[in-house]
Amino acid sequence: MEKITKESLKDILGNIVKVMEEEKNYLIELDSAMGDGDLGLTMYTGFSAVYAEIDQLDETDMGKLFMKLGMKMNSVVPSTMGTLISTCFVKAAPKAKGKTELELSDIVEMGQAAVQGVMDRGKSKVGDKTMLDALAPAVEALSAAEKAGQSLAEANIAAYQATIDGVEKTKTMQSVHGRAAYYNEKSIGHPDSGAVAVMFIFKGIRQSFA
Amino acid sequence: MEKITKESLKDILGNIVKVMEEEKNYLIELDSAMGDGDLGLTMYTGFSAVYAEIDQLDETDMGKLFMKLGMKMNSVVPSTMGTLISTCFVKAAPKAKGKTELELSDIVEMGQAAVQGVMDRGKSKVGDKTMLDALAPAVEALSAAEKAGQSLAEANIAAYQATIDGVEKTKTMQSVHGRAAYYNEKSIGHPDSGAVAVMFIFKGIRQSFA
Amino acid sequence: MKKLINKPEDFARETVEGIVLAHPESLKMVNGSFHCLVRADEKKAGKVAIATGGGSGHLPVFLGYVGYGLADGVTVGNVFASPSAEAMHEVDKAIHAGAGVLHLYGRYGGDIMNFGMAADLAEMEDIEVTEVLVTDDVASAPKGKEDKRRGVAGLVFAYKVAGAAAEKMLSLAEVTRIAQKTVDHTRTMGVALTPCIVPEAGKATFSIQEDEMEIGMGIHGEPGINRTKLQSIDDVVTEILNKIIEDLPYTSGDEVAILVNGLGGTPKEELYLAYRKAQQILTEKGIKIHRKYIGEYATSLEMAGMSISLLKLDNELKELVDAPCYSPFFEQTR
Amino acid sequence: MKKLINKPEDFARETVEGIVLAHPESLKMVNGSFHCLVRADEKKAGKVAIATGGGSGHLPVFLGYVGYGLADGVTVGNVFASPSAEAMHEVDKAIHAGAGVLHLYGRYGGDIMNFGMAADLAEMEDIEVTEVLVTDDVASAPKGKEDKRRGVAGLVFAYKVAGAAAEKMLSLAEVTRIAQKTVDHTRTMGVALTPCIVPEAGKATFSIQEDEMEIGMGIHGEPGINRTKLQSIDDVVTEILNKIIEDLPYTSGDEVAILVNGLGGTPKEELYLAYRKAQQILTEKGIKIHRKYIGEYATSLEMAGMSISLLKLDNELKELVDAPCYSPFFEQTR
Ligand SMILES: Nc1ncnc2c1ncn2[C@@H]1O[C@H](COP(=O)(O)OP(=O)(O)O)[C@@H](O)[C@H]1O
Ligand SMILES: Nc1ncnc2c1ncn2[C@@H]1O[C@H](COP(=O)(O)OP(=O)(O)O)[C@@H](O)[C@H]1O
Ligand SMILES: [Mg+2]
Ligand SMILES: [Mg+2]
Ligand SMILES: [Mg+2]
Ligand SMILES: [Mg+2]
Repeated sequence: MEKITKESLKDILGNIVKVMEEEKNYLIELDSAMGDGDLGLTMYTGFSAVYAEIDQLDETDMGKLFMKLGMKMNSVVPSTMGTLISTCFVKAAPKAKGKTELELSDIVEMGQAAVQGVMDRGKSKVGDKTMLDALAPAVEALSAAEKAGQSLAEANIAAYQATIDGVEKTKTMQSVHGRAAYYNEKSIGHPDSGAVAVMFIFKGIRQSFA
Repeated sequence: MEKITKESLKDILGNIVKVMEEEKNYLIELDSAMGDGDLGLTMYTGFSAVYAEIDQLDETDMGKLFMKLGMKMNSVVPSTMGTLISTCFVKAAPKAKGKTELELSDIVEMGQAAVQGVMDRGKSKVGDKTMLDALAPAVEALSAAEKAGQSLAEANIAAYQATIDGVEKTKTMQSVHGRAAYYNEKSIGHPDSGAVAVMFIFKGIRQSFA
Repeated sequence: MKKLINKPEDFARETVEGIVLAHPESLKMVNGSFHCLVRADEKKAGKVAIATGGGSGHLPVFLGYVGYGLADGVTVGNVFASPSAEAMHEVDKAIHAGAGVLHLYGRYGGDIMNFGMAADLAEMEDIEVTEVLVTDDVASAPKGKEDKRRGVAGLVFAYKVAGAAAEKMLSLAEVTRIAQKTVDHTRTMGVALTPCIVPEAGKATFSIQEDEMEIGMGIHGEPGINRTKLQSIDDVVTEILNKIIEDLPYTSGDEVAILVNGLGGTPKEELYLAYRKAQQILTEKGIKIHRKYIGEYATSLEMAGMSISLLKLDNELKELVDAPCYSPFFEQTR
Repeated sequence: MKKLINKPEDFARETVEGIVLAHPESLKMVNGSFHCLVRADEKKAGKVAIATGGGSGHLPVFLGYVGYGLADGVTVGNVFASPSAEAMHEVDKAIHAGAGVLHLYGRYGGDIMNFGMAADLAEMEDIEVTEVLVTDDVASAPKGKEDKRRGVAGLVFAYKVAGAAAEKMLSLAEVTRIAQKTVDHTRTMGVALTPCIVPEAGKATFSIQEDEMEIGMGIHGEPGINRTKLQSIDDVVTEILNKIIEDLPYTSGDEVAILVNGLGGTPKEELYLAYRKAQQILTEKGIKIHRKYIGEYATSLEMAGMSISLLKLDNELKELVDAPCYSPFFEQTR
């Protein structure tokens, strides 16, 4: 697949749901150490709802679709990560407006808008030990792949790898946002659970291209 | 001693305090089974206060003395038993009014007034499994001893024995007053803790005549 | 014993000290004794005075119901222990305004003895005293023996109604009649999930398993009528409310005041879950809720659990229950 | 998990249902959603609307502060979880009376994200929105990083003051300025003795030994600044009050409102022990208590513990804090 349609978006969301189901307990455990432990549930519930929602929507305009799916995600799981993922959908949406198929170049633009959206919403930046530390490198990898003329599949493999590396880096960082920030230095050593969740999202995406 | 003076009253109270000190934990245990467990403390504290108070009072009129000691008891330990013992003092007081020494005949009258006082105050009667089941037989024993022309010492030995028998009988009874009444049939088998406390009072009195 | 206190033996006194420091415009001590508290405002000549009292550990009961349209004085004992007759007598003398004193309190052994003795003392001083014992706890004695029941959260209705009657300058006989009628129309039943710890005792008032609850447990840990596995709040409310309704009985067409009372350790959220179910049941039975109280009105320190009380209203009681009242712990303005 | 509830997943919804059933004259849902509650009375055209919100489990926070002289609408999340931006937006639309909306809430990650998104949504509908985050918890970030602190019981002061300002028909800019000033003048610190259990999680939010307490513990169990052996209430109050006083600082000659707040499981008696010591300390330091609140104003389900908050008053704040207000959970008449 070289373009993402509503159909393939559904397939991707289905794969993300599967990964989240598998990794639910691991995410709960991670988030329990430095947070409230809801992350496994919110990611699984949120993506399941979005996956179910896509069938309910007649919409074929990918922009409007992304907007609606984002609002759905937020209304179902209004936790920090739920809202940030929702923000990614909502902020990416305008870049997809008027299109029924998305190419890698669209996706890069959408990703960049999402990163900017998260930075604005969270008043955070790369290096703060958040989901951004997985998301931003993933979007950069997509962009690099596009520039290198790679396929969507190759781009997503690179993006997933970038999230793995990003998660690894978060272990050396100290949390400054969210509940984990209450732990100060004690947060060093643990990966950021939001970053791990982003890694699982890209794992799901990647599986659609396998 | 054939008459009770302020001096000998003090001696008697001192002996009661001693017995209560020895039996404190036993009374607590008894009262804990069917009540709130305060009885050991209230009896020890109450009699200690009365014992300390008697030295503070210039009063030599035994009636006024009893009245004041009774009010002291109540103000220090206003629990059920504290108040009933206080009632005994207060109701016995008029029979001792104007006297500086008490004979066995005075004591019988005082005891009878005390029994009546408890019955009125507690709306209770012999057989209800209360302290009355020790107090009433003790007063009867005093009265019988008086009629038989016995000494104060002999009378108090008989009274103490009557409380022992009275306590024994309470084991077969069912509580109808106070916290123990909440236990209904379950109260059968246990002695009434108020009756036991009365027995210890007469044990203390008896020791003053040994 | 996990408590934020100083020395256990100072608990009752220091609590009252804190209250009087916080609310000097409402409450004052008599002769500097923490056992004796009365309204801080001027007493109204010719008004019937209402005295109450009992052990500490039940806030807002008892002292929280001293105020305008409520009681006039209170005698405060140590935790779960009656205050003395002498202290009660001091309160009676302080609040007496020439129209007599109503002793209004919950039916517990030590309190009965002491209020009885206090009544004797009052008689010697020519203060007319009447007595109404609150006996609303359905679980504490069977039907037919209503007068042997304990007083629990229903106290609040008795204070509210009798206090309003006294504020209307009714006679002692009238205030007494109305207080007794309120008691006669009130039924309560509760459930306990955890015990509490009396500071001086330092140990739990009773023991109960992590998955158990006890229906009808008394507020000092007196045995209830049924210890079972923890049930859902809907089931608990159904059980206790039906017991209450059958006991009086309350019937279709009745108007009631309802009190959903937390025992201390139970979150307000759970009280509203209870109210939700109670309202459903009452509505089904055609019993109309005229007024509701939901919160902590009569507690047992940190005990977890709750109780439901109903007061059946007629026109006389309705007017009195609706009257305004004010204390630092209980205000009704609408 | 010893709770009087039905299904854990229904807890938040059923609680709100009970509240709306009990207080229909005060609170109503928007579009039948339990997540969205607004004042039941007519809205006043041209009055600034105040919206708040956050997770369930903190009653009376948040919905208990919707009423006359307080907030106008609230968005209710699941236990300890932010409600959605969409629900917030529904509330904003329902309460907007032409003069803009102030988002007034405690600084927690999820809530910030969602109120931020709701503000974006409001902008699209030309509803002017401002935001004030309550950041009173001294224990949650050091001095110099006040804006990184969590919001706890100090919320109550913010609602009280901003609500009174809005009721005076001040402009959005003015109400916002006053709300921010209230936050800037408020400091809180608490102590936790026991955790609570989120119904859906079914286990304690943190673990703590039977003889330990934690100073500065957050209301969701966020780590505090000092875990120690259980201390006397006098020592606890001395420690936390001094930390509060030094932080602003409050100094001799200041007038303050004080809030002694129970976290849910702590008996009122202990709150008055705390007030007793707090008043002693403030008096010694020449800080005058202008108004006091003692009770459960912001809780964490059944958590045992308490917090103390101070609000430094100037003439403007004094008038607003003294203004009357009414909600089913918080009434001030004098
Ligand atoms: N300000 C922020 N900006 C970006 N990401 C954030 C921010 N705050 C928290 N996060 C991310 O959110 C994750 C926690 O999400 P979640 O468990 O939903 O939070 P909560 O349960 O506290 O609402 C963190 O691991 C981090 O990656
Ligand atoms: N109505 C009554 N009449 C006589 N004695 C009573 C009555 N009620 C209780 N008692 C006596 O009081 C005893 C309990 O005393 P105490 O422990 O002081 O009670 P409490 O702690 O409940 O106030 C009982 O064992 C019984 O002997
Ligand atoms: Mg989380
Ligand atoms: Mg969360
Ligand atoms: Mg006892
Ligand atoms: Mg006792």
